[in-house]
Amino acid sequence: MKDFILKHIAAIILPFICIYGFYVILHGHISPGGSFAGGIIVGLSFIAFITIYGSRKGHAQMPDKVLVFMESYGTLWYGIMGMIGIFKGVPFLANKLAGVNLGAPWALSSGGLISLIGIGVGIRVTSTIITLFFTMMEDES
Amino acid sequence: MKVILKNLMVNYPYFIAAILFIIGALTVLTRNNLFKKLFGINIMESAIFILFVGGANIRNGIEPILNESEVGAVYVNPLPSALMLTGIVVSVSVTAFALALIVRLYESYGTTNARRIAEIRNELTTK
Amino acid sequence: MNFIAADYGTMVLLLILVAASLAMYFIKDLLHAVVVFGAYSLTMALLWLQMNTPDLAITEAASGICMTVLMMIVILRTSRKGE
Amino acid sequence: MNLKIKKLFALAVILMSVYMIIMVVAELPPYGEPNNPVHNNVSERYINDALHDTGVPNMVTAIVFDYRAYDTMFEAIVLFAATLAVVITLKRWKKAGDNK
Repeated sequence: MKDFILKHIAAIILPFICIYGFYVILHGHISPGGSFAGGIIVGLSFIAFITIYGSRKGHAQMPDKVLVFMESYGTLWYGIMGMIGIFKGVPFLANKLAGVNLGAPWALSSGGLISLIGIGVGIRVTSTIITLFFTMMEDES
Repeated sequence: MKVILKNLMVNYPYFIAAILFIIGALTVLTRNNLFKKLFGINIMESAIFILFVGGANIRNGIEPILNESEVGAVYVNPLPSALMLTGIVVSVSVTAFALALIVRLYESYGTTNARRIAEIRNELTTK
Repeated sequence: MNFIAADYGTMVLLLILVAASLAMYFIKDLLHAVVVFGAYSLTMALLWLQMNTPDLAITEAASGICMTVLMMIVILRTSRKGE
Repeated sequence: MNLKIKKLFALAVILMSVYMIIMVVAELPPYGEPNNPVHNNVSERYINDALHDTGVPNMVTAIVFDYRAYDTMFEAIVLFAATLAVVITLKRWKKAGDNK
């Protein structure tokens, strides 16, 4: 696409959409939102970049190796966080029972494992969305 | 009869959810295009979501986020909302996979009409 | 029946949902039907906000309005044939 | 002709299920009342103890990531499997010796 206005407006507005997505992921435990919605918003900002600037520049920004890494290790991260409970001798995915410091409520770092798991799930949802669109738009051309 | 009508008026979200489910089922059964069938499946899913979340709601209640400035407020039930969050994500992945299958079907048969695809398959198998 | 003001808002949103789903049943052009599906999802997100579940509202707004509609338009461009 | 009979049959099935569903909906407890059977001790436990148990004020996040975290883990695996299926179905794999 060779639209001058679209490209320059997108260059201004897309970083803010991306940062809003990270805000929704990080504040998922003290305000409405959550890692699924935030991950989809971050992924959609990348998809807007791909549709405006073309698929080749999008691949240069997000190579397939990075996507595969994010996808698989984001899923594994959930299991690793759950294993903390096993090492402490309490059930799988235990949070307060495992002796994790919960922190002060209404603070950004509160919740123990919950905020850590949320970041991992947000990253893998982002990579899922981008992978789906790359495959679908590759097929078209 | 009058009692039933009054109950339907009181339970209006459940009633509309039932109507949406029926419209979705009708779309899946009587429309031949595969995209239309996909729309029907999505409508049926959202009807189920409305049924669950409507059951959790309380008149004059507030959303399930702990708020210390509101003393004595009634929180709505948070459990169906958490279950339906899972449902929305599953519905997105089902839609993505169905679209991928539609692309492959279009490539091999040249149409997205389910009836036409069945005719072509019949011709191929009877020969 | 002791309805309050929020109930009437919910009723209007539910009627819009029924109208949008009927429109999706009757419209012949598939691209128009996809646009109506986006309107359906937007009404759905407003309905979750009306029913006191903001978590579902933000997830539905992200997945239903943007994600599903974009995927369907990308796929429709490869197989652009009406009914 | 055959098509019309099939459509009429579908309409008959739909009308019967409309009758059944409306009869069930009329029997459900009234919408929006605070003492319905759904608001039992389970939801009370979540509302009262969520901050003490998990340190998170948002109860939906507390349920999704702490009380029912096992459920969410397999949901993430469902999303992973869906991506895998779409990539396998849609990607054009290069045949061996195709580019040489």
